[in-house]
Amino acid sequence: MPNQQAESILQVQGLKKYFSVKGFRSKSKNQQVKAVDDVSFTLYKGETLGLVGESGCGKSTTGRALLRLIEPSGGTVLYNNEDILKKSPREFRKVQKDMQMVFQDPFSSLNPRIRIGESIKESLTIHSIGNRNEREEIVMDILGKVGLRSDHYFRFPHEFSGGQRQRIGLARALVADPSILILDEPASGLDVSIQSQILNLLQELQDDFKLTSLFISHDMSVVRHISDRVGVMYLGKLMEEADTDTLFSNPVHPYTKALLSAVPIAKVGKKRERIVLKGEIPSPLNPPSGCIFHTRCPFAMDVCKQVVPEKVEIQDRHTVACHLYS
Amino acid sequence: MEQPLLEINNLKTHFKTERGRVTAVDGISFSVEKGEILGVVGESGCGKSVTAQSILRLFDEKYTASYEGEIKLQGENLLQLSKAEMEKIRGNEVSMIFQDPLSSLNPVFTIGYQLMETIRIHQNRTKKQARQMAIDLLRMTGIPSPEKRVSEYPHQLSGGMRQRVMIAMALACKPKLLIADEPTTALDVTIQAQILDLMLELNEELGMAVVFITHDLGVVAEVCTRVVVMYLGQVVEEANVEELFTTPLHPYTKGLMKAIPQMDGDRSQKLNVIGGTVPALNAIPSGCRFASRCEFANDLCKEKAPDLQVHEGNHKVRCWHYAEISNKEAARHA
Amino acid sequence: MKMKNKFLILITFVLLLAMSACSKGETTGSSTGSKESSKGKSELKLTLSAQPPTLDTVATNSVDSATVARNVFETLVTPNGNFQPTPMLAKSVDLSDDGKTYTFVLREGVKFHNGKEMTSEDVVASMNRWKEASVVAKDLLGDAVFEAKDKYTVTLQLQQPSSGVLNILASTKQFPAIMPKEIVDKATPEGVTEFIGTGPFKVAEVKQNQYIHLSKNKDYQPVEGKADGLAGKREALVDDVYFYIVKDAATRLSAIQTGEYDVNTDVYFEQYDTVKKDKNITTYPDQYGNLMAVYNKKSGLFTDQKMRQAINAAINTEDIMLATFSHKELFNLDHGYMSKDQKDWYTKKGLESYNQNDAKKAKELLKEAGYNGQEIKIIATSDYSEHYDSAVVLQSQLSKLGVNAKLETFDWPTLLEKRKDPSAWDILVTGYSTVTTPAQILYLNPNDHGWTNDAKIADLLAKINAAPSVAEAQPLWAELQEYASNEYVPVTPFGTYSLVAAARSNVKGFTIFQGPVVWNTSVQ
Amino acid sequence: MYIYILKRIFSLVPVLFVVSIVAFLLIYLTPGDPVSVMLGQEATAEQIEALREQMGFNDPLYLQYFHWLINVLQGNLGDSYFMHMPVTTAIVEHLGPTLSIAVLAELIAILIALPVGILAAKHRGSLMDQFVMGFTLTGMAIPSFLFGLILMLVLGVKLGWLPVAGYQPLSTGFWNYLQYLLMPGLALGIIQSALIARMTRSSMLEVLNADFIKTARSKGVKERSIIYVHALRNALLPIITVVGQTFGLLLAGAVVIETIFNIPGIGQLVLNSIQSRDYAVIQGVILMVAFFYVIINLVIDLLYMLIDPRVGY
Amino acid sequence: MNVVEVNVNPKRVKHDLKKQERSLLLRRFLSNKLMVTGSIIIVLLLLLAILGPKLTPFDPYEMVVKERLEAPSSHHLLGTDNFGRDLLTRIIYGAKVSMWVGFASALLSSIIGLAIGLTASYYRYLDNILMRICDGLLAFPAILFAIALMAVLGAKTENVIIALTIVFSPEVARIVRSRALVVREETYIEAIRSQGASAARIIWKHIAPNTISPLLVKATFVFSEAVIVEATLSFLGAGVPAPDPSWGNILSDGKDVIYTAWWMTVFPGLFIILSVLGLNLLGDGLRDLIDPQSSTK
Repeated sequence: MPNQQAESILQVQGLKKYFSVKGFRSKSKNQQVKAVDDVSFTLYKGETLGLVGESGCGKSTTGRALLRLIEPSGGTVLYNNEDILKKSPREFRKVQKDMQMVFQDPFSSLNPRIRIGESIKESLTIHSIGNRNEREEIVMDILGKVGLRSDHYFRFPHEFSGGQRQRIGLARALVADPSILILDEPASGLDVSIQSQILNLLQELQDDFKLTSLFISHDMSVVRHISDRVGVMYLGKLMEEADTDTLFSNPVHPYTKALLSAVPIAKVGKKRERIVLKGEIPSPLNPPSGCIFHTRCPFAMDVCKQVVPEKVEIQDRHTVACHLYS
Repeated sequence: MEQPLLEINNLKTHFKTERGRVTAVDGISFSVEKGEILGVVGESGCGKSVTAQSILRLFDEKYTASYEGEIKLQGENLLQLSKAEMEKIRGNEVSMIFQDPLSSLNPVFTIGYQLMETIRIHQNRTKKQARQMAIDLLRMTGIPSPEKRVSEYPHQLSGGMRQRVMIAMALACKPKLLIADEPTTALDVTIQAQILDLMLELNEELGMAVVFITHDLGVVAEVCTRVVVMYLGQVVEEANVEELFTTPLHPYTKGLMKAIPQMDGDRSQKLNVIGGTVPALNAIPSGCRFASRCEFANDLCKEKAPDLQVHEGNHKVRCWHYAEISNKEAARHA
Repeated sequence: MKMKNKFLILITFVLLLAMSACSKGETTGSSTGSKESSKGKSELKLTLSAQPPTLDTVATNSVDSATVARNVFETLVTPNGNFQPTPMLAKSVDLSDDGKTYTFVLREGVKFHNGKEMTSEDVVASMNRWKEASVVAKDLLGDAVFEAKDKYTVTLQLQQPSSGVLNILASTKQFPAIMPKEIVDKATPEGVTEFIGTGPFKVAEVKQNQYIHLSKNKDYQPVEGKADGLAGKREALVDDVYFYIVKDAATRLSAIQTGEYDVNTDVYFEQYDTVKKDKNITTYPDQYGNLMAVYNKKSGLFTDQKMRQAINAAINTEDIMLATFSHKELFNLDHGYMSKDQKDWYTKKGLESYNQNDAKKAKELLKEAGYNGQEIKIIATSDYSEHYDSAVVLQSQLSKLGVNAKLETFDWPTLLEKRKDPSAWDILVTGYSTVTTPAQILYLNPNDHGWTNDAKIADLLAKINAAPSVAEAQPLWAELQEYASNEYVPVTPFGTYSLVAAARSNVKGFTIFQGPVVWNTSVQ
Repeated sequence: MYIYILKRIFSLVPVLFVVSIVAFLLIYLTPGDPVSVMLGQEATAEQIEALREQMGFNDPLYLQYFHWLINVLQGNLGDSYFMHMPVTTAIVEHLGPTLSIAVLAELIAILIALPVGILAAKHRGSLMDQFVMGFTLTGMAIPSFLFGLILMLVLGVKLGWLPVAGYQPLSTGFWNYLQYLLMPGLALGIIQSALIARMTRSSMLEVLNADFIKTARSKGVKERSIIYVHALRNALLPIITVVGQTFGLLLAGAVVIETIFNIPGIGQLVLNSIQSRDYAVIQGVILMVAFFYVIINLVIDLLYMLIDPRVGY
Repeated sequence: MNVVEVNVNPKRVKHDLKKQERSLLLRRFLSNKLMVTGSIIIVLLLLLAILGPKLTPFDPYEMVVKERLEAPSSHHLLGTDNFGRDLLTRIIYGAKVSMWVGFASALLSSIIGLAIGLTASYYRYLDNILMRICDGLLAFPAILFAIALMAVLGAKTENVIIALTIVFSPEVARIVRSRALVVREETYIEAIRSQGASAARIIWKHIAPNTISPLLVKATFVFSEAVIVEATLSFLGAGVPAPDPSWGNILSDGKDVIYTAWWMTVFPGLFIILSVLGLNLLGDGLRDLIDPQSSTK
């Protein structure tokens, strides 16, 4: 766990991604989906920040926007004190070497027609690391580090199982020796026994490579296991952010509370008090006014319907956006 | 003892594939009592879904699948029924819900139509009556303004709503047994919680038995009374839920439980890893099916397949030396 | 939701209805013609192989047009069986002693289909339009003028005497049809829009690409005399005549075999045997025209007379004709530039150069001409099977001779364009229908069709045209043909051929002369 | 949804624009002109040039196109030089036979293809299925003109069951009308049925594998209604697409079939007008056929919306 | 993870693997009965087209007019045509022409279609223009369009290829585009984009190879369709011009003598059916081979 004085490596301020939707039925011409709405957080060197939320909460979009896979609509992302969102594509390429991503679906994140060694090597080619022979060696080396054999180099993705493919995905992300890793649900879709392999490997590699990670997941227990700090997202907004142990032992936002209580626990005898939220997640096309959560919040007050709650630091390194605490 | 509601004896389901015959479910036996919720848990490819669908004989018996063994519903062997008789059972005595509620609902018919269809197949109702019943069912499963919803199409509903519709449809004829095949896997946690609550509620209210198929041990712990653990087409362990979670016996069950990240307690500990991968169905090892991944396996395991043996009461396990393993572990902890 | 469905169904139906409405409108529109046809037996159905571009025969050279139009329009004089001009709408024709003035006395009481009586002003208007439109007429008649002397007398005043005047007036294609003056006056370059003539049939309906329906002209006044060629008494024996446009030869054949149609005016040569064998069908071969290779004498290799002679010596016309027409009865190898049936003109002079099939001589001539493998481009149209087939055989024969011959085929309009371009071809394989005077022979015309450019030929032609009578012109023609065949070689004729019409045996009185003759024909 | 339909209709405009430009260019680039055809086989060069000038064919291309476009926008496709009638009239006159054949062929095709395709899907892998697949493969391999010739030879000439050629409008009596259409209809329809049957089979197979079929089965729905109610309606979308496409193909196939069976339809009209370089007609017909094609696509889209409530959102 | 570090010679492994992959592909190919049948038919036809001319004693252009329209006999195995040329020889040379026309137009339209499809899929601003043009061209019925094009270009074998290429390219372009649009959305494209790959690299190294499978399948069907359209064009007199033989123009000549010389219709007809059948089988098989999900058995 990083100490308190850890230096920040990536500062995200007011990140926004609005998609315009041309609906046939909508009255206004261009409706906007606020997939990510004013999200700010900081990544400290060496830590793993977990980003959790249910589907459609904008956590994946956030990850992609940082790498400009989706061009953000607003905000700043400071890396080495430079706003990487303002860089030209050519300049941004250098940043891309340092920030790598691991994708959720190990089946579709590898080009089926390219031998996996070549897939991994491509990153080196793009960033002109090493010469021909060196590159091959680097790749063989990294294959070993993620627990694959060097003769796997010449095989095609379809010859691998899901777990192995996720190892390949990790190898590809790590081969260019990045400093930041963005992991988008890297262990979802895998069976429990495989998932544990990947999570363990991930932890090992983070130490080996001295990585800073943003770990995006919908699985609370996985996030708890792997992250140092956790941010909870709901409908494009960051609701609560705290150190992992704080958040899981003492959640303050009603949504976080509900989310945590909804996770089924593989233990018996301890019947917990469950907060079952009423209703569904509102459509992001037509988000509620005020606090975005008020439609489902068991503690909703009048003010929640009108005023968007500010982010408040209720405790050291524990922030929450809720009227109950402001 | 009272006759169980459903009794499966040595069920085998074979499939014809391009690479020859494959036995996806190989000698499964378990029973379901009235009103209980039986969990069937296992990782992908373990045959849990095949088992579920075999109970209703949903596979095409003419060209692809064949069954062996017995599936007794209240003493009547379903595998010996004619097509027409089977159709009377389905949706009426035994009904089913599936993992993906979107693809499981016919996209081109209204929800009302699909509900009324079930009702009118099995019950002699007029259209009007059936429609009213459909609305009542939707209300029962907690769908707001059901009068409006009956004339909507599946794609107009959210995932959670769709699963409620599926449940309403499955419950239309007040079946004695509901088979739920991963009913919450595709849903978000908060929605999953709603659906699980609903199922528990309905189980209590209507008293039907449920076979709950899932890969999520957490869900099992929350809703089931008894659990069957499957691995590669076989039952490896069966127990009451408390017993399974407190004293799991099979190395696989144990490994699985320790592989899950926990929601409380120490998180600095490494997760347990079950090495290797599940063998393919057409390359099943001759001995114990788990042997290749089991850290305790010895030559016996590799040569001879163990039977499902009774540990005590209704706790059964398929392992040659589960007792030794438990002792060893106990010793290690001590 | 309900609302949405209803709306959709509505839209879909509206669209479908709109689509079917088109077809409905069409079917009712076309019903008028066919209702009459189902009335009785008194109809004759013929097939035509192509849609005539117009029924105004003055505006086109098309044979198909003439085939239909001759039933509707009549001329002052018309050819008899020996191609000799015979009065038709004229009661009599007189030539002045100086050979410069023709006087036509019209028959009285001849009525147009619109009920109007034909008078000299109609004749003069018609004849003048024709004179401008027809190339041959223009060439031959030049500044001559038609004048109305009185209501029933028309004169033609020539600048100098000419032998072929009456022959041209009795042309079978682009013939000088007599129409009412007011219709002539309204004519555009594309032709007249109303088809009003004096013939035994009138135009009832023209259904493009489908049929042309003629109906009996009840007020028709025939000339006296035995029917012969196109001359003599004409009588409409059926109420309705349909010319169905059937482009496909196989279809035409099966259609007549099954009795779908009564007459097939264009039996494909290859089918001649089949038709002949059919007991229910009678065949009518009709001397039609000749087929030849026209040399490009304006540019390229064939500006050299030796080259022309060489190719001419090499050609085996018998093979060409047999391969093209399949049956010996359908072609004639005894070939002059004018047809054998044209008793006034036909001559055997120069025929020794025809059908030589002498490879040795050809090779020598080629050597003399200095030919060493340059490409020779043969062009032909693929739209007419006889042109196409004979060109294929010609190419094969030349290849065998060692000549680097390439065949290019085009559809008819493209060929017409290519033909005009002297740099586009060396040999043009084409056919010409029978003409009535040497003046009408196009390949002797210096402006087109191979650009014949020879002083002697031009001189002889002028003399022939200027000769006061055919008898005096004939020796000149023989001289021309001899010279052209043996020396100049503007073309190599392959042979003359017949088109075959076939009629079902219950068609009585049917004859054929440069096309089917429909009057005096009945169906039993 | 109204906007959706409007949008679909509006999207036809650029397509038709492209079509008209291409058609115009094609015509411009084609050697030969109507004048030489009009004047007949033995006309001279001067005659032709004179008439060309008179008819305005020597105007620059863009000017000709512009004039034409202005007219078309006013609903006037121009006049045929040869037929001396408005192109619209000519098209309408020739549309009936072609549409009749196309509709009949489509009916025949569907009547054969649907049951056969469904049966094959239902009994996949069986002898019946293999037979159907064999039939469809062969069907797709036979060019329509060849099949037309064979039919003509057998049904018309040898057996004499049907008239070999020609066309009689509906007003001459239904049977009369039908018997002339039957052979061309069969020639096109049977070949099209091969395509549709294949699509029906594969589409049905796909749908039969869908989850909701399992749901229906688990509800106790009878096998018959699973196939004819649950599966068929879902399988219909790709089938309708193919039917629409084949309808487009039928219009093209009609060119050949109309030649063989001598049916005065659009195909004949187009061939004749190409042969005679009747520019206005070629242009008009091409535009019309393309328009028809896009309209069919539109109708298919609307049918989609009728069948599948998801479309249009 | 306990990883056994095997000492491997990469070159060897690569070689072995390639061998393995080849034999696997061969096995999959052999287990695909349709495809094997189709391939055999096509290979036989190709052999006929290539070797046939050397085996036949006749010249395809040599006319023996006196022997015209002879029925099949031991001298002329398939009879003679209306110019007295040996029909079998004509059909063999016709195979050469027909197969060449089909192959060349399939190849050309694949190349052009690929270029258009990829461009349209990647550069969205071009997409609208290119696809509207394709839509426009597709709105022409294929045969009519081909006839019109032949009228423009003139009757020549090469022009048939050009015309067919123009007719079929838009179809290919649409297939490539729709496939490319799917591929574009694949995570591996996002992954390579996240590495900072250039547009050219993404298009040519990642998108293009993944459109090859459907392209190959489509190309086979274009091939077979081209054979039919060529035959139809030649049948209508707008295709391969005389004296060159193609199945279509032999049939066209044969149609007129269908009553007296059935062999001129039947034999070239059979060859057309056979070749198209073979190609369709091949295409179906390829599709199954490439995309096992579409396999319907």
